[in-house]
Amino acid sequence: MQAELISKEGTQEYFVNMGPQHPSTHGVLRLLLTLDGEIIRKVEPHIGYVHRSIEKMAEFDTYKQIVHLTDRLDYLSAHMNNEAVALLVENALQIEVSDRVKVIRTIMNELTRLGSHQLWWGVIGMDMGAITTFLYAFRDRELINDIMEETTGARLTMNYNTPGGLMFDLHHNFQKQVKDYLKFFKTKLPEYDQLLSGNVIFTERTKGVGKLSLADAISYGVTGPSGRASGFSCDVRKTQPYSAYDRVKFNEILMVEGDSFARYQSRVNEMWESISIIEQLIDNIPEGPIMAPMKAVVKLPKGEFYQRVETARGEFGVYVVSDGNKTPYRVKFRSPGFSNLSVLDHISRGHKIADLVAIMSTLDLVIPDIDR
Amino acid sequence: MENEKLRQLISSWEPSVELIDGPQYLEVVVPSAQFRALAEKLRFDNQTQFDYMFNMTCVDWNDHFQTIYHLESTKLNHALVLKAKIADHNQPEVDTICDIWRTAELHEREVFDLFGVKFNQHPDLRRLLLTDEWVGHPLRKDYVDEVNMVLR
Amino acid sequence: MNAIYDFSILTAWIHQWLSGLMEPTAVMITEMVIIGTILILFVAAMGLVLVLAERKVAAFFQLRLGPNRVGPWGILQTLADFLKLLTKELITTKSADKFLYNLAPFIVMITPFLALGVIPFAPGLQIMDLNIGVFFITAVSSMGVLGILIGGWASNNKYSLIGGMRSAAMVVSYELSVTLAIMTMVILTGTLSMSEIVNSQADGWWIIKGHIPALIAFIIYLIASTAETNRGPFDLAEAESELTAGFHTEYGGIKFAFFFLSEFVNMLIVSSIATVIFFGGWMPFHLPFEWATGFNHIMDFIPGIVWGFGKVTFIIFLMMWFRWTFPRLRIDQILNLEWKYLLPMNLINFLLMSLIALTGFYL
Amino acid sequence: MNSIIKYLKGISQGLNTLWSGMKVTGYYFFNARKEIITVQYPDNKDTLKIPERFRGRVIMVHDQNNEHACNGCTMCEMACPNGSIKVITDKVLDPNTGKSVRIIDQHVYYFSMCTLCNLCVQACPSDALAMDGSYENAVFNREELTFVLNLPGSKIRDNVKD
Repeated sequence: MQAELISKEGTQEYFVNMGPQHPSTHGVLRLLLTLDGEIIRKVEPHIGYVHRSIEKMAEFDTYKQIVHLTDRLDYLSAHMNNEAVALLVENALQIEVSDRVKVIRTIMNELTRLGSHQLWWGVIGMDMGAITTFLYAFRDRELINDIMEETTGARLTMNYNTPGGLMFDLHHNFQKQVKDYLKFFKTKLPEYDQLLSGNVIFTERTKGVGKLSLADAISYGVTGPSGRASGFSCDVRKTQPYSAYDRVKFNEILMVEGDSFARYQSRVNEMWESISIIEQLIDNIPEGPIMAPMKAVVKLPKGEFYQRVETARGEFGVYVVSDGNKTPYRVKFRSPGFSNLSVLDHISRGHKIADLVAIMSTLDLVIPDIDR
Repeated sequence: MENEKLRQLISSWEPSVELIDGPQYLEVVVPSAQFRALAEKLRFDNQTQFDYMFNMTCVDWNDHFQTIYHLESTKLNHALVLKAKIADHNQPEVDTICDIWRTAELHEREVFDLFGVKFNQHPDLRRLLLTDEWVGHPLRKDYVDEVNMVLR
Repeated sequence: MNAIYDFSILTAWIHQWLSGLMEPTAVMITEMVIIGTILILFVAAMGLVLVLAERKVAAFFQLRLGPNRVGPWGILQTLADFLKLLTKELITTKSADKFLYNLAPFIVMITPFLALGVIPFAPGLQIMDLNIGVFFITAVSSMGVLGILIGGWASNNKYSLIGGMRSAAMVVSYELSVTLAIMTMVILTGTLSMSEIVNSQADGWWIIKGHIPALIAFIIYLIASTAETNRGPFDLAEAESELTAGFHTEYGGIKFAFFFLSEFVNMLIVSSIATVIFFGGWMPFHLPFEWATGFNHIMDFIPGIVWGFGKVTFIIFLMMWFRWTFPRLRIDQILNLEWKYLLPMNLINFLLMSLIALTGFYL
Repeated sequence: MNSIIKYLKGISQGLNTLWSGMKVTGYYFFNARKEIITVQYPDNKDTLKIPERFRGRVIMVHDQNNEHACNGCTMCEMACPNGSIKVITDKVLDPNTGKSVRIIDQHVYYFSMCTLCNLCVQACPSDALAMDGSYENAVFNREELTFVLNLPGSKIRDNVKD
């Protein structure tokens, strides 16, 4: 064992346990690092510390009940996860929801995405040592949470979507508040650039770090902003538009560099796109029922269904095998974080410990999403 | 490529497959023995080029297992569901594909952990989510845990 | 000038009073004890004040209120924290090198005491006016890293070890820049004595009358000394997001407090050195022009101790501003910054300054 | 020479980006008085505004006569994903009609298992349940999280249909 660890240069490799409790793993992720000095030779993720067997639990729940479990996967994209289940049931039963529902869902999605990216921005700053960004990001995100709270009744685990429509109608303040918020946030977003994107220390630390090629991104299934930073056109909103994404104009942010800075930049640019999507929709929310007529007990036809949506971290998929009962036979949640984590070892080899923190931050891992 | 063409192509490659038109995707069920060869063809053949595996899981059908692979081609924009039918319910085994689609490495470990399906030639087949000393495979239909599971 | 605020009158009076009471040897011992007590109290008080200041400043940068529960505006917060740390159990980890593990905090703490000895804060407020004060300070201040290295190694923790090694690599490089930046100014002043450097700035601070090289030297000194005190953006040795707490991961209670306090006292020391060398110590702000005599006279009425500590506060604030704005650098980038940017610039600057000093071309 | 210019340019650009970051934090520092966003929680309780839809805890709505609208149909119990609702019903004879009717004895709510998903409130046909805006729900003992939602002595309102 000892002999194996001694490398060609005569240095001895050693192990460091990063996590399960570590400031930069953002949750209970444990990385077993094999280090040569400060250089990373191997990263081995050990996960499952917050495994709650959500897939098994879903096998005993009705389709309406499954929705609230998805809140607890990627809690920062709770709304989008909810929508995946709702869309799956609607598509399987061929229920057409009203335009109002579609538009509201889209606006909510983008607000959630904004909030998620803001949190990520604060956290990446903190991981890099600029703790102040964390507080600035929370200032902005808190206001989104307030808007959410007023309409959905919860700040994080919203459970606002339900198969066939929405839980509540919009709060009467919603439109005004969102517009006020966008006006406010547009003045704050350039500060993000001044504090981090333009900062020479930050760019030095992220450029060229953790390069992920396009072929590897596809092979590892790295989706979301992380995948698009490598040029992988994987935005489900574009490739398979759902809800109201087919009626808004927005750009899919694609980069070619594939390094940590590209991943950073793609998220910051995505915030601008989210703002633009909300602005296009907020003034013309059509009237209509918020709930399509549904049977009290939802039973999916026999067969299997797959629904993909674009969450803040990438492609979230729900795979349901139905045997015709009111509970599914098998549910699988394809979580974006799980695939994104699998690439960590590949792209962080040969870098330093500090780079691993940057790579992990730009991959934007949410541990409950990985562990399910 | 159209589903119809895919059907013809795949059945010409591997006559033993069972082709089902699912509600969304074409479903290709192949016996576990022929699975690895077909997967390689689907990935590397110029007509199919399924380079993106966006989901992988497994289903316990009480008498047999099916490992399920959702495949998509980012170049040719077609998708299908590949299923390997593992007839042996007691000692399920199937060839690994984690060298073809790298994302499968963790996914296969997860399936091994939760279903007990053994993936031959997998480089590092260990439990992923559960502790190493866990007994049983929770997502199997015959799994019982009287402490943590309350059946309704 | 400024004689009304001269502390040497006070000290001379105390000395006389003691001499009347006892023998010269006893006087010396008594004075040493008094000075030692004052020094300990001063360091403890400064530590508490600076920790509170850091927390308040950080809070305002981060749109927070900061500590505000213990005492008015939270001014007793750090005292409460200090008492908490005092009452904590002292734990030595099982596999640690016990002797070195317990020694490290003291080494870290002794260094600032030694360095404080030669710094003049106000006229006469200097423990010992060494004629090689600058040399003494540069020699002593590089000893602190020994404590960090020993602590990192003796903890028998890989995170601590990495932190300690990083710190050693950093100090070895940045000590060079600090010393060279100081040397640049020493060439200009022609003396190594701290009080004489201060006195040479009676008609204007070096940062103003020393031309651009002095400014460059100051900037280099500021960057390098921030690195030497292990503060952000150079806080690699503790690098909270990478190494959890770096070299003091395994320390707790009062031993941790020593490490923590020494960071702040070190900050005070490097700011004081910068004040003495670049900003004229306790010297009031003077404009080196004929027409400004009235203005200069008004400035004289502000006590030297206010000037001294005012300037120190300003530099400390600058260092806090850096810390709460910038991301942390990576170890190789830190070394790059030193060897590729600071050192060449420093050498050129040194050359320029020598030329200036040779020609006597300064105000 | 070119490389020297590039070297110096790099330094000045780097310092410039650092300065632009310092401007942002500096602005907030010197305007801290009006920009501070944190609130001092237990002190601001009186002014704290809880949105009316906030989901803090399930309650049963009682009117001023201590009457509720729950007829014990157990729809909420079936809708609950976590089994946090248990409705214990009873049969009594209606003195007016002489028929036996179902009333609730105890509507037990295990708050420790509740995920506040709002499905029970939605499922209730007679709007007997609601979410209230309580937010200080932490207790020291798990048993304290079990509530009986119908108040003691309460009875069903007259006009609630079955």
